[in-house]
Amino acid sequence: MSTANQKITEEIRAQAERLLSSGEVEAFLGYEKGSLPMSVRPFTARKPEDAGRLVWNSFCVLNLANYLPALLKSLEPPRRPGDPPPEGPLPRVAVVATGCWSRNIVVQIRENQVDRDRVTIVGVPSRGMVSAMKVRAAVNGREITAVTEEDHLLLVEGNGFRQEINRWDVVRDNCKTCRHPDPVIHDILIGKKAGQRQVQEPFAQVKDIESKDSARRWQWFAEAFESCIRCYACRNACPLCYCPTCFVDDSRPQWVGKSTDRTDTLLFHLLRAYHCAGRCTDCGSCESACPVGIPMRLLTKKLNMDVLEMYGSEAGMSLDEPLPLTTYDPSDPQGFVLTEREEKGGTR
Amino acid sequence: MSYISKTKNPYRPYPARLDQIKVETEDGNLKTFRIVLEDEREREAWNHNAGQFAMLSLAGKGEIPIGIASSPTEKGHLLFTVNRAGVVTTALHNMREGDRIGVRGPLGNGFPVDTDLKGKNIVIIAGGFAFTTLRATLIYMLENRDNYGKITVIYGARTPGMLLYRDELRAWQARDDVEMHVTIDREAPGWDGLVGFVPTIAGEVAPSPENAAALICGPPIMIKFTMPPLEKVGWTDEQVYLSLENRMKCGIGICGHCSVGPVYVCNDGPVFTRSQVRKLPVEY
Amino acid sequence: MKVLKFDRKGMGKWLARLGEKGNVYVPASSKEGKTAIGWRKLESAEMPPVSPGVPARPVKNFLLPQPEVLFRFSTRPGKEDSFIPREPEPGQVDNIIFGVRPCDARSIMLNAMPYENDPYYQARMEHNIIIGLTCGEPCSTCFCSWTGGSPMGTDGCDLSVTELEGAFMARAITRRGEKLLEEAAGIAVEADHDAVEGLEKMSATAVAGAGSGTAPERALRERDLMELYNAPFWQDLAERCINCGACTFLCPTCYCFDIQDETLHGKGRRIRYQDSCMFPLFTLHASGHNPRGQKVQRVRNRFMHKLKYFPDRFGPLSCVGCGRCVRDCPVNIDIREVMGKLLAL
Amino acid sequence: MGTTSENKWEPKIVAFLCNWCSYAGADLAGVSRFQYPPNIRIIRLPCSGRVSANMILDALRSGADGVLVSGCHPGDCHYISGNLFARRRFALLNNLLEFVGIEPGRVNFSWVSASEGEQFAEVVREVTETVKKLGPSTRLVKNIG
Repeated sequence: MSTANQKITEEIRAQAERLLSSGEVEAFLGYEKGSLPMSVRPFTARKPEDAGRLVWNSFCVLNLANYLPALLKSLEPPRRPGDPPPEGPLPRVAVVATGCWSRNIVVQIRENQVDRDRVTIVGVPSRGMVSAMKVRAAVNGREITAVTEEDHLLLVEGNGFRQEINRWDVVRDNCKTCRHPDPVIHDILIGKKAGQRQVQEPFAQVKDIESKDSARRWQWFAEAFESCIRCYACRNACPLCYCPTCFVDDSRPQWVGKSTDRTDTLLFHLLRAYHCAGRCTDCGSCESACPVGIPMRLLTKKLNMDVLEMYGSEAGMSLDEPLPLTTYDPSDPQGFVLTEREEKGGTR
Repeated sequence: MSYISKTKNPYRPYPARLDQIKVETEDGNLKTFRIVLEDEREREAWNHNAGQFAMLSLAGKGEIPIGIASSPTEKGHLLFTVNRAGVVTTALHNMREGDRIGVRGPLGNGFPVDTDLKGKNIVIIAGGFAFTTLRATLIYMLENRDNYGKITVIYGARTPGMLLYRDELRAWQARDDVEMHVTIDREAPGWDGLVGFVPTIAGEVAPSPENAAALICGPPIMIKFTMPPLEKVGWTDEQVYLSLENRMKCGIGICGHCSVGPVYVCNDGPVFTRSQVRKLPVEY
Repeated sequence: MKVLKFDRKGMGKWLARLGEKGNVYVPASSKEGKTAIGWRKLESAEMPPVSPGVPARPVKNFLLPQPEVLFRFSTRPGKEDSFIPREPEPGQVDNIIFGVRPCDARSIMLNAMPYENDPYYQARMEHNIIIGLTCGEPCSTCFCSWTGGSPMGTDGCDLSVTELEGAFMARAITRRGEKLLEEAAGIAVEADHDAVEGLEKMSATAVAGAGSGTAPERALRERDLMELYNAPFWQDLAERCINCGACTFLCPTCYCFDIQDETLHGKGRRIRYQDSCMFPLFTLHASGHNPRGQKVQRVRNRFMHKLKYFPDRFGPLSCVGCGRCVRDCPVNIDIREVMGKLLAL
Repeated sequence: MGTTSENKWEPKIVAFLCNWCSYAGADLAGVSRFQYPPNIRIIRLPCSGRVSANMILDALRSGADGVLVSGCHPGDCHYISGNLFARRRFALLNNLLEFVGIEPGRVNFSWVSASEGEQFAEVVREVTETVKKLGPSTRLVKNIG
């Protein structure tokens, strides 16, 4: 048994019980045990006695910030458009948040989807979450019946086999390249801060693709995204996707066809990723939710890299800075503009 | 896959011409389209029940389910009164006489005019542009007048200019074998008929439930408020027929869009008795 | 009943020979690269590696392809042929699909119930030949016996193959299946008495095992619809659901579709493609009214359709217990728990 | 493919021009009789800030062999900063498209003012030349058979 996770679980439970019984929050967003090995379920505790159901382990891969805007809204008294805002403080919610999730909450606050005063952020420095897909690959696709987690090992059991896996080997790629495992904002901190992590080459995967020529990149893109079933799990698992009508559902005009036609599938992924530009924290929720293993994170990662290089910004690092695409700098790079190319005497 | 043509393909629209387009209401949002199937054999073979609908099909825009406003007794053409709301209806409104569309149908069950309703006193209650399939029903009944007892019509719209089929309303009002109660929501200059919401008028008319059936089409809110005055004078759910409108795609009970519980509105309906509807989840 | 016995190599040879009769498809494992439908075309005379449990994607992708072209037409206004629908050209080649698990094969028959009068589905049934592969080792997410199936089931199969002590036993279920077995002349031998007995014993145990699951469809059918509809746990389930359509697209028995026109440069086609009742758009009226506008309504509809509405209409559950939705749901919504809750109500 | 048919191929280029600068620049190029290739199909928009990724991708999806987006020079925007916001979006989109293998030169951006008729013609010449060299667009083009 992982002592680290056990300690965190206990503290989460204690905090949930305290917050719920004191009435400080109406609901506590965390995880509970799932029905399969390597599965947990997002769980909203609403009564102090629910607190005992909360758990924490390396399979908490779905970003809980995803639920926050809707949960907050559901606790408001119903009102019609044009009605005055309700008087007095509105019910509050507590949410468990790692580094990237807390940054998503920052983005949601900046985008007026979440009211800071209504959220109690229970920060948990992340040790990196494990990819179930990697674990399955590590045991050659054999059926897994149980997985026990120790601090640095996973014990995987199946029909007629038992295997130890080094935990870090199966940690998700986004977690491996994460530089901010600690929550950037929190009201309660569970465990010790890990500090900023040094990552040799956070954008190695992106640069690997960039080393290919255009035709090969296209081939990579078309093949990697071919098996998409258009279930939109990536979109719906994303805390940034809260538009009432997604561009996919627009019918006047219809931007993207809805079948698994290749062009339409690729367009969907391009536009979905592009909508996350300057907002994505590389939490990996999209990729973890994908039932067919599409590496859509690489698109957002590429955008993150460009945003960092060109505008010096990482999403959700501060409540005070505007999001990079809601602002500009007169001296922003524009070498891509034909009339501004250096050989034409333009400025970069 | 040669087989497809071997059997009748229920997805295949019949090519048809927009024969005549008439603006029905003062806001211009409702037009009645007279449509003629291009193929003579298809035209002659066409046979529908009052209360059925058809899929109108526009090249590149898609299909929409629209109630058939013409009576089965009006031969040679079909009438559809269409409200401009979405992509397809807007495109249809922009079409001109002589343009080609597709028609797929007839679909659904329709009102049981030749079975359960035969020999009964009939009360038709309609609000706004939901009058379309009831127009078909009324004309059918008037054409087969001996099959029915007393026929009462209660029809209302927001303003006089929003009433559908105004010439026909006048003609029916002049007849003595149908009792017409045409109403508008609020007083309007030049209007000397009834004023008041449909439920209010229904309460005032208080049709007798004896050996009678009521066919009600209109916005959900109208249906909701029309029931209490009817119940007050003894109407039961079995006597009341409603026509549901859900989003539909295939129209033949497969695609799932219009499903309400175990029922497919397109195939099992759109006409249900109120007692049938009560057994369903409120997902319509 | 004739049973043929293949060794692994012979199986590969036979499949290669079938490749001359049609396109042979086998489940694509993740290492073999991904394909749009989750199955790959067999190109060599190899018996494909078969992993336990169901392939990642259901066999329905062959019967309800994305997209299915219903018609083609011209959109040039004024032209004589503008919008005269033309049905797609007949396809000549059959698909022979190998490695279809009993649950998936059964889904073809279940879906054929609503699609009884659908010429496109019926044609796909005609042109897709199913070689079933029984399950010696069911997975922990499998529950076919709960839903009226069996790990040895042959519903929906033209041929059924069972792996038994390192050999493959194939028996024909339909005339089409018999024809395919004729191609095994010189490759396979007729199974001896012991082998046939072993196969029968396996089937018998599987059926006995299936009996222990009881048939929940009967129990659910006897229950009042509104009682199940108003069950209190739907809200809890919906709270966690992220409303994606992974379950429906991976489900072999989710058969809903949407129809749309696509046009480009004067050409048009009317297509249908798999749709999901989990999406709010599924039921949205043009007026803006949405009968299943809330997530809880959509979550409930999916399960109620499988476990109550469909059985009320057609008899069996619209679930074959393949476990894909259990395995791949991002938030671990488990239909087995839902069934348990509905049955215990 | 024979050389004759290749020679006949002329690229179709969709140009999204802002109303105040680039469209006026195109207009000036016209009235000043500056020659430029007839391959562009102009779509006029109020501002380059109005050009969304959807539009650019929709042009590619519909089979445009090239796309040109042109707005006012930074600092000259009729709406003060529309093009400065747009510049960030275009830079990211441009990179993203190249990242997934859309050939550099399919999608182009320029700043052309109302008085730069000659520059506009020059930009169109350059874009047409680039797209001609790339050949017909195939990636991201929708095919409905």
